[in-house]
Amino acid sequence: MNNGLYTVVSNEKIAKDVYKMILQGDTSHIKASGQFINITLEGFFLRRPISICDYDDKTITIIYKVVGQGTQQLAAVTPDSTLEALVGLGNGYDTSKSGERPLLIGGGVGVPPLYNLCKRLISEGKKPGVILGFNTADEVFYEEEFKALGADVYVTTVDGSHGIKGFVTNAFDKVDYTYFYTCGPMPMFRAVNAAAKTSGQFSFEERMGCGFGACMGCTHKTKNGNKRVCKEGPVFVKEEIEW
Amino acid sequence: MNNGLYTVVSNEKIAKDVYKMILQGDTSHIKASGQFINITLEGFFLRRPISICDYDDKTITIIYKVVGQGTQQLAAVTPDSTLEALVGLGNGYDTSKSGERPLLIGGGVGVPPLYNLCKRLISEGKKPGVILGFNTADEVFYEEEFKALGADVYVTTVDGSHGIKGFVTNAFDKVDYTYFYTCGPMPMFRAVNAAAKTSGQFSFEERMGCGFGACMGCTHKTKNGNKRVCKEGPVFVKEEIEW
Amino acid sequence: MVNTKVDLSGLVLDNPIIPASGTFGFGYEFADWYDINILGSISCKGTTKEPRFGNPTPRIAECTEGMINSVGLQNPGVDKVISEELPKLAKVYNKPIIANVSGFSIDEYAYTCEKMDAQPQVGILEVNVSCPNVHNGGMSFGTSPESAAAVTKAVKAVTKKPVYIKLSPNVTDIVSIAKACEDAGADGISLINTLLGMRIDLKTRKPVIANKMGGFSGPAIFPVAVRMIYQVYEAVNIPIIGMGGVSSARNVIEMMLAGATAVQVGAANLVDPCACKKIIQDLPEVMKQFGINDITEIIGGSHNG
Amino acid sequence: MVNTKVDLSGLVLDNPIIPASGTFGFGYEFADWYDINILGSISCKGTTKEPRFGNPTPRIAECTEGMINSVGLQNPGVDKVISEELPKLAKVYNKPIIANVSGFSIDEYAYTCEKMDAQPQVGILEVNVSCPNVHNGGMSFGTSPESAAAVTKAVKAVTKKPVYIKLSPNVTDIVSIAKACEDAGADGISLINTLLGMRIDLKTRKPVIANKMGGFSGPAIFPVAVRMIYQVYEAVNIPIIGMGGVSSARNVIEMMLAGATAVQVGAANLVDPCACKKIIQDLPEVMKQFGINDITEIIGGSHNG
Ligand SMILES: Cc1cc2nc3c(=O)[nH]c(=O)nc-3n(C[C@H](O)[C@H](O)[C@H](O)COP(=O)(O)OP(=O)(O)OC[C@H]3O[C@@H](n4cnc5c(N)ncnc54)[C@H](O)[C@@H]3O)c2cc1C
Ligand SMILES: Cc1cc2nc3c(=O)[nH]c(=O)nc-3n(C[C@H](O)[C@H](O)[C@H](O)COP(=O)(O)OP(=O)(O)OC[C@H]3O[C@@H](n4cnc5c(N)ncnc54)[C@H](O)[C@@H]3O)c2cc1C
Ligand SMILES: Cc1cc2nc3c(=O)[nH]c(=O)nc-3n(C[C@H](O)[C@H](O)[C@H](O)COP(=O)(O)O)c2cc1C
Ligand SMILES: Cc1cc2nc3c(=O)[nH]c(=O)nc-3n(C[C@H](O)[C@H](O)[C@H](O)COP(=O)(O)O)c2cc1C
Ligand code: FES
Ligand code: FES
Repeated sequence: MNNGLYTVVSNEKIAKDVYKMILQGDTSHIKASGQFINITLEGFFLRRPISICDYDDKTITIIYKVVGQGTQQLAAVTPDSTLEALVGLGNGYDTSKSGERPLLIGGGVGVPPLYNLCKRLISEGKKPGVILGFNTADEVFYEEEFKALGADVYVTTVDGSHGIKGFVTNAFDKVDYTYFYTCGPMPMFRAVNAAAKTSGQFSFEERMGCGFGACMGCTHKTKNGNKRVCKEGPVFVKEEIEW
Repeated sequence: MNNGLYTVVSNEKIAKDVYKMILQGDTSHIKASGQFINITLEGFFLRRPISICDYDDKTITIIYKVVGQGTQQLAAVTPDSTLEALVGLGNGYDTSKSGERPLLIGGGVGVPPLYNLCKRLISEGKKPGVILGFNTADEVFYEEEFKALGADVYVTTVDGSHGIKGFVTNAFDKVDYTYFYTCGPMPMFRAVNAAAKTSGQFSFEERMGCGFGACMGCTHKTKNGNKRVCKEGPVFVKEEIEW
Repeated sequence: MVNTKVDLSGLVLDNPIIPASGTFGFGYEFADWYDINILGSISCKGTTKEPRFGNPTPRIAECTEGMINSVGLQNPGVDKVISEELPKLAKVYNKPIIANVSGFSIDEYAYTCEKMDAQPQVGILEVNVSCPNVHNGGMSFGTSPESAAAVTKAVKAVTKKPVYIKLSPNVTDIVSIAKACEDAGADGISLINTLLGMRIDLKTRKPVIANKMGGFSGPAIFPVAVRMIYQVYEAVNIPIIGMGGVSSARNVIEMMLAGATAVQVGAANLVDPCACKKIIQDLPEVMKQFGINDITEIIGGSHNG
Repeated sequence: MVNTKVDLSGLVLDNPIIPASGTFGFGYEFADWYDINILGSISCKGTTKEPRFGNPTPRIAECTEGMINSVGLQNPGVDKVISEELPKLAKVYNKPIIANVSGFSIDEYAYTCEKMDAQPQVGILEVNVSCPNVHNGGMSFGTSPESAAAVTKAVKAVTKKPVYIKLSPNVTDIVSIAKACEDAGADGISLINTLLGMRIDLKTRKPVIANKMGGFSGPAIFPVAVRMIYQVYEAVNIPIIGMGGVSSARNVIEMMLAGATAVQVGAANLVDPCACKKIIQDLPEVMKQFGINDITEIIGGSHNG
């Protein structure tokens, strides 16, 4: 974990209400795909947690949706300004369980953390399938980016305006998988949990006080006891989740 | 009164802890010497009142001392940034009473509002005498500026490191005057009030809530009833003041 | 077009925005800043039987996102308010106003309210029970259900117009006090007055304000206000005027969701004389953003389910 | 070199800075951020007799210069605290700690305090009386002098170490409660706990946190904390640990001038894990700026004259 200053390299709209930001700074504390950063925004008391979409030895990419005043302010940040962020928070996805053909299932702004995961799985020699679910065509992002990694990509939209009509689970029959990794909204999690034939890992969201384990603000009950989404999570394995 | 945005033209140190700032913007609401402006500083809830030292049709000059966190932040403001300010507050000095030879007595950061007053009096054909009191030589400012206006200027310092040793009242015997105008700390006011042989006007300071008459935060008792320093003041005539 | 009209005990306001007592004087001076007829109403400076200078200065201290005042109810006394201040306001404001009344004994409250009740300009009486009770050890009338109810009864007995009791938040149980006022005949509840707060000057090592403590208000206290409005809304059946830290149209909507029928804006007026104007201008847009066509729909809207 | 050492009932702290209960866990995780041995002491997460999950999520809401939490005393219960948490802390922290204890009955308080009192690591017991009394209508123990005194007496009867009672600010008269605790044998007073606050989500039109209301803390509440510390300092002769909104060395000095012997830092730790470290580093410089050579000189320094 690092509390550092990061320079905004770029910040641009990539879909309806969705922005991609590249930050430059110390990335040495990032240990796994699915970890997150917690960003200080001027005029807001609490930081804003955002998943790491991708990173290398000097940049971090995040993708976020404008849903409230904090993310609205984030969208207005201009290149070359500096943001303070806690970096390398949470446990992230464990790729050792993936088997040969892991399935990555992302819903809306749950898609971003799967990107670096997909890269990592491919670099480990796995052949990931990817299902990306959105509401409508104008919300779709990162379809090409995932394809460019060499993954099998299926996009679903609820209204059928792009790709397969329906929910992410409507694409399950297209793929054969050994394990799954998912991030997205709770209704999607329930559907994935019901439909999935293998074990897998879910990345949860929760309102956070600190983001690094101090306040117990984000605790979820699991079959293995109380766990902090920000510290023992955000990724939990299927078997431990209490629905 | 105007609530407007003002561009910082310059902001520079002119004496120990004392800064001079030139602001550019609407000055049409300034009606008299001795009025003040009330400046919004980011991160502070209340505005900071500062006297108008001088103004023309598009700029305002203020001179302020760093005494706390607000003025410290003001000192760090860089040219070309914008400040929000309420402009044209308070009553200001009434020059109609001055007679031929008004005496202007300023103590420390009470000096600034006398500058525009001095200009105005001269333009009205009067011959002002000016006494500027400071603690030590390194605090002295605006001696040359007042001289350049054509006034008779005497500087006093408490430690004698510049000009006449002692308090402003130690210079009273140097000048012959028909009326006086003063601004400075309370102990100086008491000394001036005791020493002065004529009537005159005092410009008071008080902690302010609003600066424009709404909160009753700044009220002083006078012989003519309760008066708000920000609205009926800051200038009060000698005869109405309750010591 | 969205509807912003709200009804306070029969008094219909064009919008729920009212400058709070003590932060808007008797209103007329704000006419230099904007046309104050856009305001829903105006809660005038707290008025007492006798003229008051108030507390010694300094009376103001700065806080993080707020301020402390110990003005101490400076006002020219009810007779001058009626003979001088209200006529000046009438010249620039043509809607009914809210008369904010304070007192240091029950008789004083009744005396002043009766006089203000008789003024045609006055639409609602707002009785500030945060003042110390000089006959009873100096505890404020607003700190016990009994004394708050006693003030309410005394005022109701001598007035015809709606009486709103303005409560102090510096209490263990705001709900019991609000209920006691309702039972005693109050037509509405205004809350909250200021929190008791204090700042100390690091240089002088003394309290910043001469009176040591004072009333803390501004955006910092908003969550306390929302909580109390929510609690009182669950307990009473009379309208609530909400206040405490309101500085935006979003705040207005949040307070109304908590249970306020109208909202007062206090400290915000002092840092921006046009604060109420801006809130009134922003309100329709923010209502649209959150799918609100009629603002009365959202009063207490957070209590469903 | 300035002196920053302070004495809390015989426990000498290297400096008056203590992370506040509930915002620092059991401390050891902060050792990833800095060497926590620089801290004056640590007030550990509120501990109860039984393990507690706490309240449902969301438990956190953002406020202007503050936050609301309704964590609800999540903790593994006193036995696991002793067997697991304290040993982990002992590995990275070699000074006496403050054990923060909560309970829902007087017996529970006594039970848990007795166990914590027996731990060599524990220097002071801090008894949080803001919890609801399940045997008595759910009003918090801290809302009446009688119940606060009853908890104090019960805890003092079974413990040897200094007992500090941590008071709730949501009361009409903090002074009478503090005095009752002193009379019942308390060795010190900690104040303030959180203000009760609430936020409502404009989109969902529901309270942001699942429990509706929660504890409001952070810089916004600082003036209320200073006021209560000032009032209690005038009334009691035992040390006060001050807290509520502290986020800078200046705040520490202001609270000590009000009457605090030491100061806890709560919400600030959550937004900056190094908050306490920074305050400790800044303190000597700020002391010099205000002419303070020995920090003990300023305790209650605003009360003279
Ligand atoms: C571990 C984690 C990873 C996340 N990754 C992403 C991501 O990659 N991209 C993305 O768009 N969003 C992500 N989110 C959600 C994101 O944090 C919220 O959308 C954002 O904080 C909203 O802030 P706001 O001020 O715009 O909204 P507001 O509603 O105004 O926020 C008010 C408060 O609620 C909190 N909050 C609001 N919505 C959420 C939420 N869904 N989850 C948690 N806290 C919330 C905010 O942090 C803030 O404290 C993530 C959340 C978590 C916990
Ligand atoms: C009408 C008027 C005109 C003024 N003109 C000048 C001027 O031309 N040059 C100048 O240097 N100073 C002037 N002052 C004083 C100046 O306003 C204060 O020095 C300044 O507000 C201090 O702010 P701070 O944040 O640095 O100090 P802090 O002490 O941190 O301020 C905290 C609070 O106290 C108030 N305050 C502190 N000192 C004073 C004071 N002496 N008078 C009023 N309020 C105070 C601040 O406004 C703020 O609300 C004037 C004050 C008034 C009322
Ligand atoms: C300077 C000042 C003076 C006040 N005077 C009064 C008053 O005379 N009567 C009253 O009922 N409330 C008075 N109040 C309280 C406000 O009306 C309001 O209840 C409180 O400030 C909370 O609102 P705010 O946070 O928007 O300021 C005063 C507040 C301030 C800041
Ligand atoms: C997330 C959180 C959890 C808390 N848990 C406890 C607790 O378990 N026991 C306790 O006595 N106080 C608890 N508190 C209160 C703090 O210790 C402190 O009294 C209060 O937050 C005021 O300080 P602050 O404004 O610096 O946060 C908690 C506060 C927060 C923010
Ligand atoms: S957000 Fe504070 S512990 Fe998880
Ligand atoms: S500062 Fe508000 S009336 Fe003068």
